[in-house]
Amino acid sequence: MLELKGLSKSFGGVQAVRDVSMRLAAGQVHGLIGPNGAGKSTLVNLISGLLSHSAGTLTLDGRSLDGMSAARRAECGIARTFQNLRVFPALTVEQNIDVARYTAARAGRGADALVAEAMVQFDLDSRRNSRADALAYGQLRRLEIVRALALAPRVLMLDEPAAGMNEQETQALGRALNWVRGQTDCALLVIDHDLKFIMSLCERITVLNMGAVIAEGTPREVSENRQVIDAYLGEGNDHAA
Amino acid sequence: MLNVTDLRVYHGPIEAVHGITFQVKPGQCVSLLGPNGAGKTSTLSAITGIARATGTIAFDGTDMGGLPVEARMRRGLAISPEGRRVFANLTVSENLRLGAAMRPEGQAERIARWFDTFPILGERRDQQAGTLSGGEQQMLAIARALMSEPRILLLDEPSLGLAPRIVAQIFAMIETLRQQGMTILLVEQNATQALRLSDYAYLLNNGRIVAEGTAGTLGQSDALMAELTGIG
Amino acid sequence: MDYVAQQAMNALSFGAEYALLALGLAIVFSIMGLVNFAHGEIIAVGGYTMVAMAALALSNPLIVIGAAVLAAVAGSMLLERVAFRPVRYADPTTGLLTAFGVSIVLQNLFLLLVSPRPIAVTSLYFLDWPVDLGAIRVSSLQLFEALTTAVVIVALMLFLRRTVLGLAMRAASLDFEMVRLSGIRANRVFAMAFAISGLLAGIACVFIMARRGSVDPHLGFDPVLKAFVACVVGGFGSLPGAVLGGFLLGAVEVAMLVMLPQSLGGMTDAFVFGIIAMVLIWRPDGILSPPVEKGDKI
Amino acid sequence: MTLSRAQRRGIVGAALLALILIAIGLAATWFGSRYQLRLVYGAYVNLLVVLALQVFMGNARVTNLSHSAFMGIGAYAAAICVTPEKIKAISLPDAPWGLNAFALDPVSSALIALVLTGLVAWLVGVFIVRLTGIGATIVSLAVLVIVHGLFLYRTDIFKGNQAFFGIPQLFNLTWVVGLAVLVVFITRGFRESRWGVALRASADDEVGAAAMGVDIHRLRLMAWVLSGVLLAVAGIAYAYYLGTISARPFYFNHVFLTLAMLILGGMRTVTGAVLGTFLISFGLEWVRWLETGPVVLGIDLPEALGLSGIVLGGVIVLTMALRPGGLMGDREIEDLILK
Amino acid sequence: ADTIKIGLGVPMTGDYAPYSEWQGARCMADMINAKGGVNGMKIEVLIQDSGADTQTAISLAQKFLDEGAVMLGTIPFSDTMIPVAQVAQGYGVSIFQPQSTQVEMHAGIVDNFFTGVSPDPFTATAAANHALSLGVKNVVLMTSDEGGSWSARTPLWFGDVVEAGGGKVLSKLNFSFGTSDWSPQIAEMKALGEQIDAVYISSIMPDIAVLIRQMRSAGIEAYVVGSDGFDDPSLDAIGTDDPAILDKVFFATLAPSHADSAVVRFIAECKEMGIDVPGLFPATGADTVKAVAWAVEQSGSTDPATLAETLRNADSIPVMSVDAISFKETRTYAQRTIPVIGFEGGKRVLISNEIPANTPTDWN
Ligand SMILES: Nc1ncnc2c1ncn2[C@@H]1O[C@H](COP(=O)(O)OP(=O)(O)OP(=O)(O)O)[C@@H](O)[C@H]1O
Ligand SMILES: Nc1ncnc2c1ncn2[C@@H]1O[C@H](COP(=O)(O)OP(=O)(O)OP(=O)(O)O)[C@@H](O)[C@H]1O
Ligand SMILES: CC(C)C[C@H](N)C(=O)O
Ligand SMILES: [Mg+2]
Ligand SMILES: [Mg+2]
Repeated sequence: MLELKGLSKSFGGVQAVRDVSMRLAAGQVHGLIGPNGAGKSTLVNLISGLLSHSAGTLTLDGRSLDGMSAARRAECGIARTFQNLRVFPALTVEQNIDVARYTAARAGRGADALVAEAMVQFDLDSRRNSRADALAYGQLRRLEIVRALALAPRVLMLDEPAAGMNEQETQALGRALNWVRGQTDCALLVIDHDLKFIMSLCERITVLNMGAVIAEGTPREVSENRQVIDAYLGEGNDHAA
Repeated sequence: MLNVTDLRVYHGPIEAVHGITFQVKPGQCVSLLGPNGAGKTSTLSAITGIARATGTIAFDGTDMGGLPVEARMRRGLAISPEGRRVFANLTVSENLRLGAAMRPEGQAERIARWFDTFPILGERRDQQAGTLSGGEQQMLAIARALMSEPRILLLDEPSLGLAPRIVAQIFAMIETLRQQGMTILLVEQNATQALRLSDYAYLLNNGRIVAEGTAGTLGQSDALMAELTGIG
Repeated sequence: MDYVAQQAMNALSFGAEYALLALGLAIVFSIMGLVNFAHGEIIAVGGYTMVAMAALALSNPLIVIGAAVLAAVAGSMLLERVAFRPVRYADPTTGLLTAFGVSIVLQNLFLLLVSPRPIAVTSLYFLDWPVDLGAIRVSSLQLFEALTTAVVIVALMLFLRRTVLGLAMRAASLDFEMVRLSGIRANRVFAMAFAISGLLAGIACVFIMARRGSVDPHLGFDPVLKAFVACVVGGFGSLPGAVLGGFLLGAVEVAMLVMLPQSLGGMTDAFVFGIIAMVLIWRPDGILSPPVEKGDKI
Repeated sequence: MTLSRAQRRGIVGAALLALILIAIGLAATWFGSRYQLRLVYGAYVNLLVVLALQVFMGNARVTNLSHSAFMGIGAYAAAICVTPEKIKAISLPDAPWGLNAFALDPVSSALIALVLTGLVAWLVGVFIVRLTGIGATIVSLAVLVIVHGLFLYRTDIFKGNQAFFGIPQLFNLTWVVGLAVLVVFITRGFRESRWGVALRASADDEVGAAAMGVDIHRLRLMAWVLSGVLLAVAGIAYAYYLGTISARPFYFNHVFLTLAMLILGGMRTVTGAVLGTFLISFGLEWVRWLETGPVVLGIDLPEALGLSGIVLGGVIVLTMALRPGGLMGDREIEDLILK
Repeated sequence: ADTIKIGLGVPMTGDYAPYSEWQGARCMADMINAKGGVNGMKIEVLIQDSGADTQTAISLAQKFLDEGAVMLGTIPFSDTMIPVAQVAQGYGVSIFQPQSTQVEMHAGIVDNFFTGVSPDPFTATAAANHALSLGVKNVVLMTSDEGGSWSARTPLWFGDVVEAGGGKVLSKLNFSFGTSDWSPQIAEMKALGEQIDAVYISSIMPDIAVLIRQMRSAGIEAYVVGSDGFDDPSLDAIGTDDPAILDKVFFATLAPSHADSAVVRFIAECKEMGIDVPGLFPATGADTVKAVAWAVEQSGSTDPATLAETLRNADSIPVMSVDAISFKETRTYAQRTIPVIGFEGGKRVLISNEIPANTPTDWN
């Protein structure tokens, strides 16, 4: 349903994303990995409209997103979280989520029931009236996910959701994301450096290096790919799930 | 030389490091290892005084708590920070001159020496540092830190985002420094390499020290180590 | 032709003054994000110092000028210590509002301690005599001002390139924390920035007083407002931007003064500000900084 | 959607503020001298301005310096419409477009003023909302200068710094208190509305808000225009009370005074706007009395011109140093009372 | 009442502070009180700073009225004087403005208003007449809307009279208050290509001083002519070192203010009493106080309406700045001789002092 064709982006001399094509399917969890600076976040920025691509096309359910503002894309159902937290510190948890809910309502999608349930699943219910800046880091990461869910998204992109989480937290996050998958049929795109987490969560994985796709496939295929081992995984590591 | 006791580090209301104790002896190279977000950078920030922290940070036996950043650095610390943070709008040689601010005498010779060590930096001496490649920037950051002839060098992920060839070069350089007797506190994700260089290492996870030991013992025995750093 | 040359010279000297003031604002802004609205009061401090010199019967021009410039430097450094230290790392709005408060306090202090009336200062009149440059006649003051501004720009450039403190100040505009991590004392950098800013205000003060011949509590408001605008138009915090913005504003202002038909004469300021606003809408971060895409990066 | 918790609390808060406003009004009416009544009226007009300022500055967090200009536009528009032809024949003999050949009733005049100011605000806003931070502030400054220039220059319409006189004096304290109560509900309502919340979100984090579907420009524009219209209300309240206006009261002095009020109270909240306005209005009055060098407790104080300015500026500096968010910070009145 | 209260809510701070009248009022009150007051009553001048703000000025007026003031003073701008007069009207109180020359106030908008001086067309004409007598032909007029009709229209009346006398207005140039560099305007003057004999401007100090010096320095030797805004000690100060700079400067003002004039003597007396009265404008407050005192004495009443009545119908009211004024014919302003002041060797000289007969009449 979300389709990228030949997407490219450069900053001055740096070609951050080059000629990336990929397709995200409804109900599927898609992983995106690659070394630091590979262009993963940039790709998410291009899809969510925070950056405009210099070449290529982007379609959602066959409808072109090119030239559409970030806000419009969010209305169309493209949701994301950020690698560096971008919650609204002076608003309460509930208001943080409301911002997204208003957008969904405007677009004629409602996710109130899902959000209410997600608050519980992501263990935020007890904090709904706290200001966001009073929350702990892990809670803020979860808040970002719930806030994105409140857009009732068609595509949900998570930029390093497990960063800074310990083993148990990461596992809990994985469970919660699996729950999300059961509740909606949105397409999930997950970036993370925690390979165990990615490998167990995703059905397909795309590997970026220096802005370009160097491999695409199931976790097993990817982890056995020679190029991927060279560029990212490194020799002698067995990361297959 | 550096004794850190019961250190807790805060970012705003968030406690990122929950009471760790470790030490670096003169002439040693000590590593702090751990996964993303373990609190390694936070620990260094607490030592330099950038981050708010409680506990004691004793350098040469006196607590540096309460001292402003620059006073700490002037006692003989130098850092090559995470993300390199070269002065992007200054040229390479200006970066080095600023690095020598605490020890201006004889800086010209030292700059020349660094240009010998990293000829590529010499070639780019009048180029703005912001236009250097990541690897070049990393070399510059380390050279800049060493321009002040510190008594202890803090290195935060010197291999981050670098091509393997450059990584090898950087590690070789750290090796040389160690042999010359420089005291080093090294933060790394690349545990295998780091352990090879270190006299002693601490493994951090989630703001706590979960294992410690000499490079040999840690590297081989610990299951936790395997889990957190991928060393098998 | 002579007329055009004459007006071009006028524009240059307007611009030189704005550039001088804008540099003073930019140097402080570039290291701490502070829009120093109180810069104008530093000029007034210089002016009142001249009054004091006259009262002490010290009329040697070197002493008068020296004392005024020194007082401006000292005043500026004092403000840094007393008023701006608490907001050193605060966001620009907090800084702007603080400076705005400081400015009100100072204006009223002059009023309370000296007088609400303008006080004549004639000791600098000697700086002003007519000079014939070919067919055009300019004031020596205009030449001095243009020259001084040029010298100041060069000196400032040398300072910023050659000295460690200068390097630190340039570096500080992008990453102040790293400057401190290099062992450079933050207090020194700030003190230096304010000292330079005060020096620039002091120099500007000499010219303003030589031309105006009197000081009153609101002496600095108008010029600094314009300099502030010049800074923003050039690209706030950028020193070349400040200079460029200053000269641009000078040119626009003189152009509007002389080109608007007399029937629209009363609208000069409105046109000047209108043009400046349009420049900003075209280049929101200033002429020297084309818009950049940041994505999710800060 | 039903009311959110914050919205329900907002109603309580606005009601509390309204009670306070009414109480002050009543106290002034019962106990105040005529002089004090005037002061209180002036304070309420400034309150209208500060509330209007809060709508944009507080929610979008962009420092605006043009508010007094919009107040002036509202005041002049209403004045031109409502002033009887007989008077305009004397005061505006050369007015173009037949501006001196008609007169409307006060209500229609006020409505025209509101719409007109809203239109001008919209025109300006289209440009302003694209800028952030200091750039937006500078453009707002330009707006102030341009509008003032027009007021001064078109003496045939506005009389410049001469008096535009003969505006019917229609308002009294009751009116302005009523307006203030209404505007408190409007501003508080906007703050807690979906737009207000989204706008505040975008002020906290522009990128994050855009990714959540917040059309920042549109919301800023909305707040800007609402602010403009409310400023027109303040302008009308000013003109309908004094009966005489000129360009001078709508320039820097007023801009800075009202800005100080908002800063002191805290621009992020409506309560802050109210608190700051009254503290400065009444505080300054007290200082002005000190300025005259009165005899206090048997001590004959010296005359101290400029004291009020020193206090005003000092308050701003101290507020910024000690409480950069103003006295109220992010707390509304109900947060002090409710749990 | 045992005191006669006069309320002055005037700008003691801000741009117009040099032009407010409070010091003179205070000094005159002290003088009268020292001699036992009026009919056994002391005069009390209530003074508070309005900062040139209209709202504040109106509130202060109200405050003084509540305190029983029988006469008010305020900044000489119609946007403030009109509402203040309207407030005072309810109390039967009038405004006495000792320096307001703008014409609007005499259009009949309010009638509880006196201005102790003649309107601008008269000062403009007096100055023009002197200019013509000096052989001035070509003039440049500088106008601004910022000071109301005083700065916008006075130059035009000057021009009218000059043209009627055979001169020519070469150009009108616009300026703003607060100008500290006139070089663009001066370049325009030079570009006119014709010899300029005089430049007329109605503005305030210090701007005028800058204009004079810059014109001289640019080699324009034309007369610089102006109105009462010139009448501040800081103008004389620019001639401290080089008196010649004031040689071709003259202005028509409110009252004779040269050495040995009543105003200067008054200022000296005040100084002896320890009150600093810095110039003509601050001194004019004495006129207000003296006129009120006289009216109380004449009518034996302190009822404000009676006082106004007394002043309005008197043939001759003694004031400080001149021997006497009267409102009988003119109702709201005092028809009086217009002094034209020039400089010789840096010292003020009274050039002429009469009521010009050829004043334009289309100003009301
Ligand atoms: N706004 C920008 N302006 C200039 N360069 C940028 C910008 N955003 C990203 N880049 C550059 O593009 C490249 C890709 O960055 P990106 O953030 O997409 O990497 P990433 O794959 O997300 O890495 P990480 O795993 O470290 O988050 C980097 O070289 C980065 O410096
Ligand atoms: N400025 C900050 N504000 C809020 N939280 C922060 C900040 N900096 C770090 N943190 C949080 O503190 C914790 C420790 O971070 P730290 O940067 O010390 O980790 P690290 O071990 O250096 O990780 P990495 O290997 O990614 O560099 C993390 O949860 C991180 O998200
Ligand atoms: C100088 C001005 C304050 C006075 C002037 N005579 C006027 O009425 O406007
Ligand atoms: Mg990334
Ligand atoms: Mg780190």
